[in-house]
Amino acid sequence: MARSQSASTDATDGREDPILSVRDLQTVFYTDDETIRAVDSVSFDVGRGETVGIVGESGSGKSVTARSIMGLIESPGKVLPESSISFDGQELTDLSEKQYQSIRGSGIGMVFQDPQQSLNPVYTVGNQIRESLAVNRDITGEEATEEATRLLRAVGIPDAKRRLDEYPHEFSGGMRQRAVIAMMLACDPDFLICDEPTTALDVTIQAQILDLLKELQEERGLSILFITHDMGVIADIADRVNVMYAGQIVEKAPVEELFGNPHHPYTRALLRSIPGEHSRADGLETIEGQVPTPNEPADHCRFAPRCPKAFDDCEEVPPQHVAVGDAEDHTAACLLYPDDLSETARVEKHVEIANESTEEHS
Amino acid sequence: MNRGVYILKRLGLAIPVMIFGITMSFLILYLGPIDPVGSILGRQATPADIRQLRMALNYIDSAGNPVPLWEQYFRVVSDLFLLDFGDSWVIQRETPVTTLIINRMPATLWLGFWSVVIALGVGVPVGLYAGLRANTFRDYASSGFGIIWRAMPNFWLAVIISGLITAGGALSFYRTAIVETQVTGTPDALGNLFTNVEIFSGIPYLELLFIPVPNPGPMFVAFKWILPAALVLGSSSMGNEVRIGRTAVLESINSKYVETAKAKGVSPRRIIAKHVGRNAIIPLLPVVMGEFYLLIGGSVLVESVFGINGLGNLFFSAVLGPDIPLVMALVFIFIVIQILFNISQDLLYTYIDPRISLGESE
Amino acid sequence: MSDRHSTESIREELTHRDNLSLTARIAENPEPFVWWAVPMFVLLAVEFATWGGILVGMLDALVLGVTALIDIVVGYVSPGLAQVVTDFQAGVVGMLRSVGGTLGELPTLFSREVIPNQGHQTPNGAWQGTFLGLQPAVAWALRFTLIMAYALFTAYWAFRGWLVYRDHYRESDWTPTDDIVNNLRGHRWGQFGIIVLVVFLTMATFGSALAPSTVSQNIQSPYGEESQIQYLSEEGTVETVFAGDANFNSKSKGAVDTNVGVMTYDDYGRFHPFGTLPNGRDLFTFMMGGARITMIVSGMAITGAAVVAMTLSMLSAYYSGSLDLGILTVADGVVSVPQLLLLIMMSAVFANTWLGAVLDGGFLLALIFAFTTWPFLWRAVRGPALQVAQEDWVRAAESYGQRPRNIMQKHMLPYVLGYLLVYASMSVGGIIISLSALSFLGNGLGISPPTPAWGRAISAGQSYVSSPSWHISLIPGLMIVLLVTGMNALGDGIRDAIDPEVETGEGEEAAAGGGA
Amino acid sequence: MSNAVEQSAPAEESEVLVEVEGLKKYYGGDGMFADPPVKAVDGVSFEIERGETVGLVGESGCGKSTLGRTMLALENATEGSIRYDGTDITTLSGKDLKEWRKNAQMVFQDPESSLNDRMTVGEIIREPLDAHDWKTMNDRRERVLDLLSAVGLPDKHYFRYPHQFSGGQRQRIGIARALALEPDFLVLDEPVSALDVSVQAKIIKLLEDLQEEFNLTYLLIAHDLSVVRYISDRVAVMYLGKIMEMGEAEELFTDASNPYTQSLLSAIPEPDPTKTSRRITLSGTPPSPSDAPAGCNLSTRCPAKIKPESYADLDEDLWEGIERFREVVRERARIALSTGDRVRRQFDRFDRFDDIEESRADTFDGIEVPERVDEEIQTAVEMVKRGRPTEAQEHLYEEFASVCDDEPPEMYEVSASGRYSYCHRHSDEYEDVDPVLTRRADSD
Repeated sequence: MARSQSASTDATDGREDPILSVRDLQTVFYTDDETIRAVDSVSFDVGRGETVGIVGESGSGKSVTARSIMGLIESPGKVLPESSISFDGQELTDLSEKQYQSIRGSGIGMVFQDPQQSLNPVYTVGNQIRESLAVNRDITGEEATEEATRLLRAVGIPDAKRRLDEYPHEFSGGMRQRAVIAMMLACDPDFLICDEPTTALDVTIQAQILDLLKELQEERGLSILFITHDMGVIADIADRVNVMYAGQIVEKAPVEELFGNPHHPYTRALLRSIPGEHSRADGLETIEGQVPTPNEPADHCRFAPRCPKAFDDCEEVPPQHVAVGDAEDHTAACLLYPDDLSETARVEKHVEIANESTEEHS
Repeated sequence: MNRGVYILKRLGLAIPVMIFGITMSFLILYLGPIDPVGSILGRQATPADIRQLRMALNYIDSAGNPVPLWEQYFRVVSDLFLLDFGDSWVIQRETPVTTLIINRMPATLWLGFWSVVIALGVGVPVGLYAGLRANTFRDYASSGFGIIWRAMPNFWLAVIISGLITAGGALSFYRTAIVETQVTGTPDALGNLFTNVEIFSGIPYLELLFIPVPNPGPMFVAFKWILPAALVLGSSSMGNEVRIGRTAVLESINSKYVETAKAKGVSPRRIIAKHVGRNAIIPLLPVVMGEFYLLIGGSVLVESVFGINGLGNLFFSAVLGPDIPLVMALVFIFIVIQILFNISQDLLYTYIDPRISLGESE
Repeated sequence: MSDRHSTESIREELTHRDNLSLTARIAENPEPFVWWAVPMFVLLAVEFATWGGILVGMLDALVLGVTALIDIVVGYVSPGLAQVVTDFQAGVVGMLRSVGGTLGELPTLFSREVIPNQGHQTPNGAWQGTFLGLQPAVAWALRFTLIMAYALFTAYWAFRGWLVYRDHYRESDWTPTDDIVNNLRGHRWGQFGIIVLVVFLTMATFGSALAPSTVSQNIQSPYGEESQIQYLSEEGTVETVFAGDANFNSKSKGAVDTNVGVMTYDDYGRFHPFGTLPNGRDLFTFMMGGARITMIVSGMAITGAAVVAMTLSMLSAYYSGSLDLGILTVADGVVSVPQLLLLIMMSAVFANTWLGAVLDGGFLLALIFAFTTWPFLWRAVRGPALQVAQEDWVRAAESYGQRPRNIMQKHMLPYVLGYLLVYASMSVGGIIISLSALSFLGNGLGISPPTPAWGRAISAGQSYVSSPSWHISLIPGLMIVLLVTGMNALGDGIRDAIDPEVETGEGEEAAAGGGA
Repeated sequence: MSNAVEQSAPAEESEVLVEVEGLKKYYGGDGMFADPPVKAVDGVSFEIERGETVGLVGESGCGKSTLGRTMLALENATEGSIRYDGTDITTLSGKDLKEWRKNAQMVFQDPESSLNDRMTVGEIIREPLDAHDWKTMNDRRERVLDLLSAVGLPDKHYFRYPHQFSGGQRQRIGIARALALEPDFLVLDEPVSALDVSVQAKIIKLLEDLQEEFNLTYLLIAHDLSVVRYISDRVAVMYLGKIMEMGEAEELFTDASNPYTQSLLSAIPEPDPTKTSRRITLSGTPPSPSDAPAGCNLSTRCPAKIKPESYADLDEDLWEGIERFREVVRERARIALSTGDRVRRQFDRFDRFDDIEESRADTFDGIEVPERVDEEIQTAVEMVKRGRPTEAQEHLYEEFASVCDDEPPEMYEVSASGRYSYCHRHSDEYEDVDPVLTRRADSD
């Protein structure tokens, strides 16, 4: 389907000139008594026309990553200055609020989790789509209404023209999310961030929305950053996947590789804890303990306390991304890898990489 | 639901409320230990006089037997609903209550009108401003202003302001500024605020039609005259509006739809004007409608301090009279107005907030 | 706050010991309790007579009022029974009064006898009869400061009691209350409210000791036996005069020569922190008397209204449907008559009955206020109550067959209580304002004279606002503003403490009511 | 309580514990101005055997939670009976009902709102015991401690408050509370859907262990099909107040018969990117439960809907276009006209619905429409334009309705294991579901 041979070659081509390149993104929240490192040194690329997924449990920092890219982090949160977000060759972290406005919408659009709340209840759907058109594309009046009708039709809403005059509460959940997508498409973005866009929806509706997103991507050459906690959804839609845990990316890989050959103990455990097709006799695997709040610097592996394979150094050495598995582009941040080395050699290698990257910064 | 049906339904629900309110007032006045006969006739009354008056007031029938309470009740209530308010007992013997009320109406309307205009004109903008500048010095100053206005007793404020404006007071220049006016008593200019242009003079029936044209001179005098009293009367509503306005703005500003609008690239100014503004009005509606409530209560005190001959003063003297028909008539009118306000508030809601479909609000 | 229990001992304690009560826990580790209780005992003991006095006074008013009500109702049915009630009332009140009298005899630490401020100058200029021969102003200020400090410290120490309980005797190492207290600790605005409340409660309780003079001497019976004062006459001799006569010559009537202003002495060597009234009485003393009646009436009124509102909100939320609709109709009916009008009507009608005499008319007013205020409170807490009734834990309690009464009490009330407290403290401002408005209007409304009432002072000073006697209207008004602001602050504080996330105050404007 | 396992003698294995028959639960619909009733549960019958787990799946609003609550007598059934061990609990009240409540308990979805957070964990778990005056106070406390350890929480949590726990732990507390009165039957209402995957697995495991230990019978309500598949013995699929298909879990998941079940299953995203199953997309959204179709519930969205005989030869795309157009008209019929519009309609000045032309053009864009169909559509369009969409809806119904629109299907037994399904296509008169869906998938 979307991941046919040709599509994946396209994606590889795109990656040489990624549309979005995030490097060492650090977003912290200052509360009265602690500093929460919601996103801690996250790096990834999104190539042109490809869908990159971020998957993680609640509190892993995936939504904060999206908001950081959109420049929507507000006090008491802050994107630290070491971070770099480069969109289409332009560095976003240096932009003023005013400059950011021109990126939002026409450059990067965002679809939020709850379509109920992301539409303003007191304006008609048409009004809100026309606003997108007016702000980003200077289309107003009769032309805007026509374009809005076209967009609603494009996202699969029947009787589109009449629907324009209806208020969000008159739409069903799935329709509302379609309307939000139409509203974002009206901005004509090159890049779309979808933050759990199907979580609030039923499966059959979710399937409709996922199909719609794939279709739109193909038609418009959109690049998508897709954020979800659902392994099934990510398997369905993403070309490449980043797995987040406690503010960090612990493993990244092309989607088949990740699901077929997961390496990081967390990814493995996560995949095995999904009931899926396991029969009752096999039993489910569980991960002991809780997801920690990342409130101290990452000078160790944050998964170590829950990891069945943890050894002493896991508490001492921050793991770095190293190549694992057969495919290129498959890396994991775990002291167990590269597994062809001895334990001490592995630890040394990780320390070495860590030092290199700090030197780069200073 | 159709709007007409809805209004009918609301009116139907209002009837028990109205009957309860009137019954309560009736019971207080008729069961309570007050003696209108004594107050009307004074101490020197002869038993014959008393007997005659009691008969005239329908306390006893022609045979001298006391009229049962329920009979009195039905008579009073049916008269009220037929808008037959009867004659005054004490205040102006034998004058129709309706005449008394109509004579006193203009002063109260003029006072009430300006107090609402002033409260709205100051309170709402200050409240919205405080919400937009939340947690800054300016917010604290504006909110503080609202809190103090809310806490100041009307009658005290009236005493202080009228005191300061009287001769020798710190604000006595107010009397002589622009045109010299009184500040206590009923504005005598009220009688000729408008000139009636009779457009069909001479034509039978149609000559009753006229267009009121404002007279700038008397109007300004009457305005200046009433301004201090109106300011006082509107003070607590003003405080309420600041407070509720502020929280409404804050709530709207932190909503998801504002974040979505930001993600569309809409400028902050436009977001505030369009997305925040209308949503912030919704919680203000009951406050504004509730002002009527404060007006009626407050007008008794403010009119008494400023010596304005309005309905508030009339009510006060009627109660002290005790002039039962007058009190019942005024209570009836207040209840009716109150209920009409409540219904119109519900209707207004359906226009301002499309989410509220008719019939869902209680 | 470490875990007091090892796992072993928990099971041991929970399943094998019958007595798990607080007293048992204190007996096990008495030291912290003693360290707290002894100072608390001393604090209460030094002012025992005052605390006891206010308690007896309140009981007295309550007994009088409630029996009067019962009497009226019973009177319709059987006059004989009404007589029984009256007899019972006379007996109880007589007993309470005698207890009150005995209490009045007892010395207290900060009484005017211990630190007197009323004295007279001797011809050589020294002061006689005052504390250590200080000037009356200084002596008064000293007593005032000491009492305020005592009251604030006692309030703090009472709070300390909770801390001791939390740290040493509570089974849980954390409860939701801890969060509320913590939130209040960072909430300056709410703390301001608490302090205002404590200060005004102090005025109500210690009024007679706080004022430079007493209500009875200065206001109620200025020509009584005990109302004679001594002063240094212009001829240089020490004379004796009735307070009433002295008042007559200390009037504040607006002109420069007939004015005793703020922080001045009158011709009789009496110090007036707030100046005098147009009839020469001491405004500060008047204000303290007013504070007592204001706090008692508004306290009773809001308690009554809150109890009704709470009960009805529980019922209407749990059963909803037609019961809710019925309550709604009644509430709307009460509200449909503007509150101040209803107040004026009811107090004018009942002013001359003998229910109107209890607590100088205050009891009746409290009843009327409770009656006119509950619909606002009910409306304000009905929303939260309905919300709680929808919670799954209520469904859960139903599913194992818990009785409705228990469900309301255990599962709904604790949540609604917070909101009730918030709206009650906000509405109490409206009651305070309306109460003084009634006294302001006079004509038999409000608190009956000569008992001091704030509104009456404002009314008395009405014609002197722009004269040297400006203090008469201004100060009482400012006191009201301060108290009402404080109560609003308290409401804000509690709201933020129970629900720091929520910034909205839905129903606030409903609860604010009044607006006199 | 460890000997509970032994009590479950094999003889009890096949005994029916709960028997639901013709159960209906309607909300509202009475009173003068009332809208039509919401038919949350609309005629449901099934049995649950002792010791088994029945999964109840469906999308939000399909009535599965209402069914669960009604089965615990938390809601009054509008019609039908629920027999528990032979007693019809819809007739119970007062003391009897309270006594019965010991037998059946509920575990709620949201661990945030199912525990009263002003009570300690001990009090929460103890409350059912208190409510029934169970033994002595000390016994109750002991039982609470036993329950805590049964759900894997240490004793010291007795004095803690729900706030101090994570979602998973809170769910354990909720389960402990549900077990306090030693019930036989538990309704688990979305017990894991608010939890993260890794926590979810632990709770599922706990539920399994407890079932074995105490010989519990579960009704598991969930929208997450993978959880249901994992834990259930039998599964019922609900749509719009009706059970569409019910049968052995594994069989139902691998070989579903009902078109709705098939669509639902095909919509689950599998955590395996190499799998490319054919997806049967259900068009549109479910109608409101107060406005359910007269015939089969699924008739407005069904991917295997039967065509009326006179149009049996219509092209698939055209047929779909007609269905979509009917949906458009149906939606318009639901719009309440303002008084002004009604007046305008009286005087033939109504023009608000003129844009229906556009929607028609849109719907049939690129599809060849035979004349006889086009005529009917045009009639309907004219009716809508005159402001009479209800008439148009009826017209289209009369013209294009099939047995699916007209008559509710029966329950057909579709497998030897006793699985049954609610669909006309199982009748011999019509082609069965699978070939239709396969053809459809191929044509895509």
